[in-house]
Amino acid sequence: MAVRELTYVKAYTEALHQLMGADDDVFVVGEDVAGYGGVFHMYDGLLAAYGERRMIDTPISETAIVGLGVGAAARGLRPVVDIMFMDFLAVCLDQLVNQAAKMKFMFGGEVRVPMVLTVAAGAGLSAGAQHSQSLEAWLAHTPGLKVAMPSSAHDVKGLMVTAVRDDNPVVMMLNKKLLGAKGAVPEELYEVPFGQAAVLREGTDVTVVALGRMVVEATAAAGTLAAEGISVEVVDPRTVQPLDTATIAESARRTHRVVVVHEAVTFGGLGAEIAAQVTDAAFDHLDAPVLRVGAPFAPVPFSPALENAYLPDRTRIAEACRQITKRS
Amino acid sequence: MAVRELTYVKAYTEALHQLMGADDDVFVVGEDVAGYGGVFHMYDGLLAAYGERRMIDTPISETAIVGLGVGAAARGLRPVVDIMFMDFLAVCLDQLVNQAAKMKFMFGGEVRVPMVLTVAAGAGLSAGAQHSQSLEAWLAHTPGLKVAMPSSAHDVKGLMVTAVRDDNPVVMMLNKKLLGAKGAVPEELYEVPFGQAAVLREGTDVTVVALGRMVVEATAAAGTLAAEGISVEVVDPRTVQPLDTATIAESARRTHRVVVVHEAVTFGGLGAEIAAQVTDAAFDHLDAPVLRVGAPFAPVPFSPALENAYLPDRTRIAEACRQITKRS
Amino acid sequence: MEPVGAVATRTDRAPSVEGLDAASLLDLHRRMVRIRVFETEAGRLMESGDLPGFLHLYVGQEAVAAGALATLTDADQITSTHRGHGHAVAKGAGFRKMFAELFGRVDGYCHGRGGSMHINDLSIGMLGANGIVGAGLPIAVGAAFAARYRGDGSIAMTFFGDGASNIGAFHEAANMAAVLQLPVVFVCENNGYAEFTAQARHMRLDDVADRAAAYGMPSEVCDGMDAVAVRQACRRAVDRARAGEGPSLVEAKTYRYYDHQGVKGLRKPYRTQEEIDAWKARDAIELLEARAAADGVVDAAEFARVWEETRADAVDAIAFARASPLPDPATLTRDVYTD
Amino acid sequence: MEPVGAVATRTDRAPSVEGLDAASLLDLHRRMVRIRVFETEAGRLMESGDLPGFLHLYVGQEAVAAGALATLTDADQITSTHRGHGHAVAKGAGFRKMFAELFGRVDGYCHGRGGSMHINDLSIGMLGANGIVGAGLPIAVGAAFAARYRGDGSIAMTFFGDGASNIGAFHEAANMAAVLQLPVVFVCENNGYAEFTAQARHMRLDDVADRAAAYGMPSEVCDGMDAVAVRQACRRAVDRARAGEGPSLVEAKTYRYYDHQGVKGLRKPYRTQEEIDAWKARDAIELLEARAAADGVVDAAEFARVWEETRADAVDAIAFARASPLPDPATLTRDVYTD
Ligand SMILES: Cc1ncc(C[n+]2csc(CCOP(=O)(O)OP(=O)(O)O)c2C)c(N)n1
Ligand SMILES: Cc1ncc(C[n+]2csc(CCOP(=O)(O)OP(=O)(O)O)c2C)c(N)n1
Ligand SMILES: [Mg+2]
Ligand SMILES: [Mg+2]
Repeated sequence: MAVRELTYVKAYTEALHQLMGADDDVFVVGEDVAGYGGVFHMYDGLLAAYGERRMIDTPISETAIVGLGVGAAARGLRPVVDIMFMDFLAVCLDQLVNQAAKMKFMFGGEVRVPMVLTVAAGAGLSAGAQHSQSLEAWLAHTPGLKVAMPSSAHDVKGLMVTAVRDDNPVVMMLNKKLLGAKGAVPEELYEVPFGQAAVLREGTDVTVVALGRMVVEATAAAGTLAAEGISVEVVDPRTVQPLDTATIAESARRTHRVVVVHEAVTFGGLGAEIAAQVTDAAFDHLDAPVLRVGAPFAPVPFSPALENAYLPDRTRIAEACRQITKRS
Repeated sequence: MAVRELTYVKAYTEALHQLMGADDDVFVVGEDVAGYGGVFHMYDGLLAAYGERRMIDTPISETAIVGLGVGAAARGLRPVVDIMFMDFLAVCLDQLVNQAAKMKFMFGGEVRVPMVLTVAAGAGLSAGAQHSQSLEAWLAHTPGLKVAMPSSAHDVKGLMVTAVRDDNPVVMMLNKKLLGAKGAVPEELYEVPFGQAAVLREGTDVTVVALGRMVVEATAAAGTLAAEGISVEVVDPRTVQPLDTATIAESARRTHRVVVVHEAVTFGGLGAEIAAQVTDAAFDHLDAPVLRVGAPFAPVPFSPALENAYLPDRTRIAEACRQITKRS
Repeated sequence: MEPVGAVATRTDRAPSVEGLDAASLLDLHRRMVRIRVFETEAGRLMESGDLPGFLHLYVGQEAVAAGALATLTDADQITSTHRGHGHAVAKGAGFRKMFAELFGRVDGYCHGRGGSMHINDLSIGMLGANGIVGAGLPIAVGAAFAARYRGDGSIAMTFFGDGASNIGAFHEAANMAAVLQLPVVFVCENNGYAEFTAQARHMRLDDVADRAAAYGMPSEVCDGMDAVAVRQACRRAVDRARAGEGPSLVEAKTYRYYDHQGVKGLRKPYRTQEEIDAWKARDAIELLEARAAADGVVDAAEFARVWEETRADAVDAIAFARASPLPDPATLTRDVYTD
Repeated sequence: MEPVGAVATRTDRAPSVEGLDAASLLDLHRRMVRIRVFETEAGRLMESGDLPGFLHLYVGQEAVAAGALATLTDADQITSTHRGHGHAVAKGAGFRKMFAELFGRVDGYCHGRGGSMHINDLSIGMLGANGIVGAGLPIAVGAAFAARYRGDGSIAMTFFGDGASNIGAFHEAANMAAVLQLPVVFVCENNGYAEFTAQARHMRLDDVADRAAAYGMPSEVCDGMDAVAVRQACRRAVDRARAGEGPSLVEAKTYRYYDHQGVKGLRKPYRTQEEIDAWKARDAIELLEARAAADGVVDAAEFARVWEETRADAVDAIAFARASPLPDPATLTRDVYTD
């Protein structure tokens, strides 16, 4: 069978299309998701296919949008809630972290909240400080939530299928700069399991753990470094909550050096958590402290001249790998 | 001069009283802060002293309360904004993280936002999952914010003085369970500098870095362990943004073992950041990976039977110290 | 807002008991008495130091929960507030599991994990109290959405205070429900205070109901000390919802007898004794009993039996709760996720 | 909402130019022309790929910013929205720094750090555009608080869209301002759409102004294509604010000519050509020029000179912006904190 390619965003649309076809309980709610098909074109064609009953345009009311999802999910539906930019979580976080995430536990276990919250995350489009953030660290620190960060079209579809079928609230972080990136995507419905990292490239000198779009950069850096004789293993956790520490630690025990990369600012980012867990699990195998590559401690700047320097990229990742392999 | 003792909460009130006396630009805004004096009695007597112009009771509108602070601060006043329970940040986070924190940077540097946001944080009062959280990890991950976590009456006053005089947005996290704890507090205004950890107890075998109320628990554990022949150094960062890594790393290089303790859930907590930074700065000096002691990955439970087991305490800290000193 | 004057006005509007038969009146009465007894006992237990955590008692407001919830079935969903015991009881929650939860025991509604502010019972459509002011409103809108999506004929109802009507979640939920024309009833329990702040200091309207116009939503004000009046107003709103005519807002003017939290005023008086006395003079339970007796619809002995049964139920439930085991710390991380 | 019909209605209400002298009319005209020229050039630059990021153009709505900001002084503070260029220009921001910011250059208002959605100029009371819908409203309330606290006689004004009136921040800010009786004017620019969603699908009122009643706040609706009408309505609200009579809400019915973001419709038509044409037939600048000419107050040549000067200003400013250096990456972490 010829491999079919889809863009990252179309893989999302296809997953949803098929999931809605398979299960009447799945519906989509958010601003401009129906009539317009989503500002990132994520929902193109779904209104035509499924109608206004299942594709719901809303007022600009993120708290009510997420709350609608929570209430509908608690009643057994499977809402896919879209709040556009991840930064907008700040206006509706309560419904996600104090309601959806805690409900099952607080209620004593009876309720389920099978809601998917889709956000467009990440920088690189000169969208400025309030439209570019990667806030996975807030969410992964919140018991009750799951957080997926697909790095390829293939994983977008597979993780979305898993997310919609999951009985817990899941945040799907789509990376804005990857929306047009193409990749092979099977036509049928398939799941990419949560909490299972993918080893995208095997290597022996250093393990690079990368989140979201940084996986693409890490893979590119690995190519460059191979030519220099540095063998890089690239690990993509795919979900950060749950986090597959076992695979990362296993890799670390072989390579003895770990670099963690994400778009979010380094301080307090998940790089710290991964570093702490890996160090704990593989302390005696590490030749150097885990090296974190993230954004500097500043809001995301607008000007491309600044934003390019702000974001980690293949160059900085390669530099980190050279540095850590030099150390020992 | 005889040492005067005050409770933790009264140290806060006194700081504010004196700061308001010294600077007409300082005012307080929040729910029930004026007429009632604050649900935690933090503002007792201030309405009588400073009147309704400077003590502002508000509707239940946290977004507007924090926004009022942001706007007033941008115009040069020094608002002290109270939002009661730290958990309520989730309904007004945008004004804190997308507005106050980013404004100076986004605006190109001209504006200052000298706002203090006071929250009551922490568990241990059977207040349940929505009234007990310690969310410092969210805030310390946000460039533009400063975050203070006083562990004693002395530091409450000194950090509050520094906070109100600071030209940046500062979150003061008062620990609910410490409100009644007494300590020596100088009568005059004094500052406790941000970004300077306090070494509360010197030791040689293990460094315990503790946040907020966990400092009290760590100090108690250190006493117990001394009797067992384990010498514990207790370090209190006092502010987590900025974080005084130098002092912690210096201690780590001497003791070769570090335990980090906080109330927040371990995963994604600041223990990870501290562990990552210490490991980076003192890798060759560490005999064991940094050990993190935090809450298990669950919302804060209600029943004391569960909550006591949930929260880190002197017993768990002592256990961690024994474990890490045994390792090497 | 001048509460005493307001009471006088509302007395004129108060409907008589006529039109309701003995069964309906006894139903309202029983719901109210069950709340009163539960809350009085809970307050007592808190005063004696038996209960951990916060307690926001519902005493005084019984007519609202009773009148409103007499219009729903178990299939209908409600969301509630920090002051949620009354809604749970009136929706049919059992004393045993409720007391056990307040004690933090394993047989409680939340198995000791939630406490007073998170009591829920999915089997009777009680989608939970809530510790965050206003947070229950959007969730009820979601439940109403699900009801219409499934076309199962059920509706949702959500309770909120005068103070809660100032938070953004109220505004967004009301507008969303109106735009989507969802089957949900917004019941505002206006007890005149948000914690210690009088209504006149937190909004510039006398009637929260007037806010419904901002969403193109019908509304009405009723006497929240008169369970019959609340029942009638809610019935109209529920009928509209069931008929597919969208959401409504019902405001019930009521009063809480105890403090915002706990039983006794903590330190500062923020209400006058005259005001408290004026409201208590129109106590909802006494009012219903007196009217029913005057109209000769229900025999006083029947009311007495309700009190008796309910008190016995409370005694049993408290004993049950005290005997229930504490939750096992080994279960701490259970039920964070479904799998 | 049926926009074309609404236009017809509003034509009846439109005040004449009478009562305003030549200087005032030229002031309104100049503000509008400056916005039109700035935005048209910005749109062109975006189309040609010269500008990074998003661009929410203000073309069509000029009468609102011009009329509203003609009532303020530099001491008065405004907060703005994602569609903020018009407010900045009408408040007196310079083209050079504005274009430089759009180009992401070091001489921009934000030194390239903010971009279109964060343009601000503290020296003229422009407290910033905002990328978060509704977020500017509470900030303006805070500025108004500061003004009254200091007793400096200044006021605040905040702009927001029809769509923004559905977010919680609007509700909370309006109620807060009303309760505290702060000197702030809420100006709703109702252009009939929130992105691609027509007003009738995001709220069930024709007039956002009707929401003011929920806060006990006075309000009025004006023709947002008529700068004189906007100026008069805002003047009344500003006078109330300065007199200590608290906040008001002014709603201006207006229209944006370009798409929500950028210049051309992206893919899907969500507005009819008839609707667009009907609004353009009442273009705010043409209307003012025609009326002034008909009334003989301003000579057409004067209007022509404004256009000419403004175009020259834009040419100069764009050249300036293009020549401005890119910001130095070494400054990345500067100005995160003051120290
Ligand atoms: C978002 C949020 N803000 C503040 C609080 C603290 N709080 C709990 S109850 C309450 C007052 C609520 O007033 P109202 O809605 O009138 O309900 P009532 O207590 O009178 O029943 C407040 C301010 C909270 N729980 N959540
Ligand atoms: C909190 C938030 N939600 C959503 C958005 C995305 N967004 C930007 S502008 C806009 C529409 C705003 O509509 P309106 O207030 O009418 O202003 P207009 O664009 O018509 O000027 C939306 C939904 C945002 N920036 N912030
Ligand atoms: Mg109330
Ligand atoms: Mg609009």
